[in-house]
Amino acid sequence: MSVIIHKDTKIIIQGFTGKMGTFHAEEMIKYGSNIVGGVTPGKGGQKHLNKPVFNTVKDAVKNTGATASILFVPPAFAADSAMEAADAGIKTCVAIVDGIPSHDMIRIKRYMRRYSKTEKMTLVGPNCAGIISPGKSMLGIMPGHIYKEGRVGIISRSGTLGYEAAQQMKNLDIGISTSVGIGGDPINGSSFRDIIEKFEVDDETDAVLMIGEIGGPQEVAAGEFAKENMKKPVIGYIAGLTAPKGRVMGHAGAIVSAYGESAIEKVEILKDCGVTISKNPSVMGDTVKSVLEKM
Amino acid sequence: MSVIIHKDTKIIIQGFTGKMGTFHAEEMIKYGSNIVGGVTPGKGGQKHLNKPVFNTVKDAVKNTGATASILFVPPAFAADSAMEAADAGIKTCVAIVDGIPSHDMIRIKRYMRRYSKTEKMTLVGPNCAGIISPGKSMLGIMPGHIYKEGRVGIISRSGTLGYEAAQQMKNLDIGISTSVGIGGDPINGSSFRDIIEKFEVDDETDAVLMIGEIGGPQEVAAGEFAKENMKKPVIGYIAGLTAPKGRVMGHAGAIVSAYGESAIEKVEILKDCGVTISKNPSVMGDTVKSVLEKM
Amino acid sequence: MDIHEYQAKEILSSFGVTIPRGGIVYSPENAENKAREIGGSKWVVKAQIHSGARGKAGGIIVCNSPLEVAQATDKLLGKKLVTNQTGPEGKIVNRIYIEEATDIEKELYLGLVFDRSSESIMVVASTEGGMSVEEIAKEKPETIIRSKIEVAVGIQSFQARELAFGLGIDSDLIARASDTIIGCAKAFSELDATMVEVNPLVISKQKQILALDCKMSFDNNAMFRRNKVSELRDKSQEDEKEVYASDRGLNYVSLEGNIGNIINGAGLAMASMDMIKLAGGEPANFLDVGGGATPEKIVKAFRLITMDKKVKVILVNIFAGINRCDWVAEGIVQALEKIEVKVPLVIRLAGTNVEKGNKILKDSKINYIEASTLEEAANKAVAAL
Amino acid sequence: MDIHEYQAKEILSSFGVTIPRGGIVYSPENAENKAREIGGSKWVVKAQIHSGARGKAGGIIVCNSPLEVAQATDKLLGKKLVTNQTGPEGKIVNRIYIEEATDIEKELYLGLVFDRSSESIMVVASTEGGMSVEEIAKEKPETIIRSKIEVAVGIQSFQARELAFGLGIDSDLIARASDTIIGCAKAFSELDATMVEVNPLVISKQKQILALDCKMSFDNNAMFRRNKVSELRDKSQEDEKEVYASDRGLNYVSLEGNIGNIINGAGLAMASMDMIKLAGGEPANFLDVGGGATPEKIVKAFRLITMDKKVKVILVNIFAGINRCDWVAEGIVQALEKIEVKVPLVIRLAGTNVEKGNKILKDSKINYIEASTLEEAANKAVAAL
Repeated sequence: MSVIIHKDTKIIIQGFTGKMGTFHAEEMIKYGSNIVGGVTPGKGGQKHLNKPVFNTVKDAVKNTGATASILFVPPAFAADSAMEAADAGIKTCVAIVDGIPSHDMIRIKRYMRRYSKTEKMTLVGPNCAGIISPGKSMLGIMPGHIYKEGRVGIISRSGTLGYEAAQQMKNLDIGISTSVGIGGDPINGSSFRDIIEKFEVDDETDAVLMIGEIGGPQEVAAGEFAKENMKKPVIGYIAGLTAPKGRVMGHAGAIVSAYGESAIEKVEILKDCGVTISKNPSVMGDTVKSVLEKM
Repeated sequence: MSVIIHKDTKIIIQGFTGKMGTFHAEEMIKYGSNIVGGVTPGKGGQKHLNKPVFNTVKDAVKNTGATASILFVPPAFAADSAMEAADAGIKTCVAIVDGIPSHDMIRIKRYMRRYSKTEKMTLVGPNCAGIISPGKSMLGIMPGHIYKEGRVGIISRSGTLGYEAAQQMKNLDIGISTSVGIGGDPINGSSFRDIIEKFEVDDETDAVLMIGEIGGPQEVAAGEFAKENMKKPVIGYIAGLTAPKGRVMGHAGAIVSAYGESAIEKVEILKDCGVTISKNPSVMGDTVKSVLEKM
Repeated sequence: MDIHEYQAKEILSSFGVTIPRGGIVYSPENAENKAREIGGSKWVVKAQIHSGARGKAGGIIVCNSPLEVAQATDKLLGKKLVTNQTGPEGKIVNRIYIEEATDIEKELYLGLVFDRSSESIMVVASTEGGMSVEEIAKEKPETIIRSKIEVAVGIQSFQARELAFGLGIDSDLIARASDTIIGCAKAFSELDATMVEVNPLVISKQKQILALDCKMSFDNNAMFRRNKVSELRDKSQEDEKEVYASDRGLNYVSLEGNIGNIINGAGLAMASMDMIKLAGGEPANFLDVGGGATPEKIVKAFRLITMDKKVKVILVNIFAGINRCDWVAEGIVQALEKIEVKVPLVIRLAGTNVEKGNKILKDSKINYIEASTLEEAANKAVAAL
Repeated sequence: MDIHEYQAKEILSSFGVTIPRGGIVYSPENAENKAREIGGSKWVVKAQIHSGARGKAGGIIVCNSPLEVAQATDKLLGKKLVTNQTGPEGKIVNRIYIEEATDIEKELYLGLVFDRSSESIMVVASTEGGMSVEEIAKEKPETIIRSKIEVAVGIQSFQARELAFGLGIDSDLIARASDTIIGCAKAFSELDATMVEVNPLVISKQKQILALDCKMSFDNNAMFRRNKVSELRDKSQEDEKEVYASDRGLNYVSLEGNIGNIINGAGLAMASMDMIKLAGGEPANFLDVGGGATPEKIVKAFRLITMDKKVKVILVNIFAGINRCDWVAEGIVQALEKIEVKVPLVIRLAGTNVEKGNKILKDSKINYIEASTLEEAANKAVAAL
């Protein structure tokens, strides 16, 4: 089975009947994702896109058996929606939304401490493209057709740079087991390390491409994890070589504020951890290819 | 080894130089407890009772290697002191103080969620008499001389009723491995269940006397734990047969507000769990004796 | 600490809960003016006492004119109301709350309490408002819905929404209902409450969501940091002896029997009462003078017990720990020098220096019956009746 | 979002932090009066700009009479101050803060930031106040003490005490120092701050603990719920093009080079800039038009880039996902109908409907250089310089 989501994963849309929720639900349904309904408080009992609408996530889970959800709610309500998903027993929740306050993200993560590790919901995002297991299921907003089915895992903070990698790999006939966008915010639901750990034990994944950027400790934490615990090869690229220190580069999390957070420093540390570095963003596919050929 | 505290357990006093702290520190030292110092913010560097005083618990732990502490601070500062102990790496903290707001107790317990089960400090109390392992160490305010060294564990919400039991047992020549006062507040640092679990695995304890009272779910939870998991016999007494419903009987926690919280109901449930009930408070010692004789 | 309905309403209103228009009055004339000020054509005159079930006891009167409001106020002011919660002595009505009448469409129940099992705050709601929560639990348990507040983050909107939908509230009122629930939860957390009950929470015919009756209780231990709340205390609503006791650091609960108790420690006090009952007697009170039992506390305890005219025997049961029996005995002797005790007195001392303590008592001039065990003490107290 | 020193001080003061007496002025006459109102014999005139290191740049002047205060104000008002944090263009001084001078005994450092590793709020303190935290970390790392705030319960007194003792503060000032630290932490948590820095935090010769200079930054994403804070925004302190961009939902950062970028997605934008650098060029800006890249956004992006006179080539790099390349191409064509672009334009489209998109561009009248890969785009942009 692919990591996190599978062919049969039952998915609900939080913020189902809104413009964004509707649009992306349709795209996901077209891709073949198993969308079983959605939630819009006050519209419970209605049908939307021929799927049932519920007032609460608990109702949706009870009636559909959904285990995954994707949030299309405004930033001000996102923390509440993520906690609602966790409390209702959702196992995987993707928060696409950009602009959740950092204090809210910390609160979500504190809230989730009430659950044991095995019971805890996997929150992916916010400010991310979501998850796709090509040919199986899409729980995100990416263009599904650029992802070829295969055996390389991708983890990316950036959405479009993840697309770029998938496209480069497709052009080289390299397929993807699952691609996870963890998002560009300073505090993510899931870190590189959280996801890379899942890929290590996934029997449909042979290697992992990690697309990082400046700012924060996550790429290094994942590199150290890989060094200590991983048998599968890891390929890495870090965007932002030219980013000046102390400026936010679009992503709230893309800001160099401490040693080890610049692209050059991260590249050096990752090399020391045994990660194969893609020396520029136009050769991510080539670098993956060369690593696969050596296996 | 006796449970929770031992002959060598290094103890510090929080609120060392105050009247209460001084008085009880002297009593504990007389009993033979290994008091290694204390904390009074602003008096760091001084000596008190010939022991060093520190400004913070961290300083005290660093300099003395203390693993246990006992709080003699006013209720308004107790939550802060308990969290300070936990943060400084104290393993056992006894809060004698009566009158900690319930909201503070909840906050302490949420705070302690940051620690894994093995790292988590054992908080005993508040509003309790503390812990004594007769002949070894006293981390509390009880009259040490009424406790005979031996192999029965005691857990009691009430201080004086615990003394009553110890005295009855001494009169019958029955000794005690450790006696733990968990306190009379609605929310305790450690519950009956938390402590009874420790007695079950303690190789110096043969049987456990549990002295409960009206109000709250703790006696029943411990009884159910005993039924499922314990090999050692449990003797129980529940005070408050004559207490009217809805009134607080001295202890903030001694109030019947739901089914299963009255003394009669608790006795019935504990009997079903295999607990031998002491039919009145003057025969707690006799009941323990009869159970020991059957072993 | 309990407060009055109108005080609870004012608090909840400041947390965004809608309440009917109203005001407190202390005289019939006040009341008539207040009714005119509120306006409308129908008012409810509500006796403010620390008890629920006031309606059945005649404490709530619906009026159709300001004159009727004045008359109802006149009738209630100064009266003792006996409800099923006040005990037979009842509670005195010193304040009257005048409120506009509400066109009720639906009555709901909303309550918040500490949940001791999960060590969190629990919200309890039901569609069966107007009944007590005990009655609902007995008669319509299937209507009760619950939600636990995670204290690390406080109540979340989704929880309030789930409760509101769970109560079957119309979609267009969900936001208002959620705000009401969140307001009550915030008041609970921010003011160190131990109980918040809105019963009934009503949906009016005009589609308002209103707190029609409210009760709030607070954690006495937290009043040091809640000056505004602690000012709301109304001692006229509390048992005189209990007020006397709590002002002096004694834990006292007035009961129906005739054996007065002076005991140190709440657990030992409950156990002693249990022994009295087993011996065939009835305790007149619960009284815990504190684990320490200083001589001063013992003097105060004797004063308190002798205030209670139904007491026919006094039982003193002190287990001395760090405080010593000789010290306690001296306290008893001092107390009896100051206070005349006309009923038989049974004294049981135990613990540290018990022999010394008993010797002091014997050598003194006081008239008492000595007991050495808990059982003996109870038996002798009952025998002395 | 950054705010001025005086605004940060007012905020911290409302959280119980002591600040020197002072006031904001907009004219020399104002300043002289303000100095008299403050009283004393020594004042500090401080230029309010969104930058630290103002002292070295001449933005802070100590004065010994109200007249001197007026003169210093006159000198600073309207001036552009260049510090090591403002960039070469500097920042304009529109507001002056007049403050009583403080007799400094000791300067400390106190800062609060998010710690991304532990996902909590970190308090950082040092005995070496007056230096930047980077300098302290480099030169006196052993003086830095840290404490993590557990968000579930907020900062605790013991943490503040530990920090205060760790800073070697005298016993009799520990309580005040703790209150200061707790005040800063509460301001951080309750106002959605991302940074609070008091540097220096001083102990005066009169044994007061005072916040002498303060900086606060706030989470832009949370300003929807912080009306009072968001009103403190001073656009005159921000880069004109960055203000234009952020008001239009574009993520723009002005840089030193001459190749203008229009890209969708922050990661792809950084990657494109990296490719330009590798190809031997220098980016004039970072510009992320958003993952979606609607035609409207592209029009706005062209307007923005053409405002920047140093741009000699424009590189458009769009990876179309759900939005399609044909749609993006139409947006580009529309933009170029409205906006005159006088420099070479390199366009790379990729993703959904790339062929259709490229055909639209070719069939249009626009003059551009086509590229198909990231590398080709960068190389062609540099070649077109």
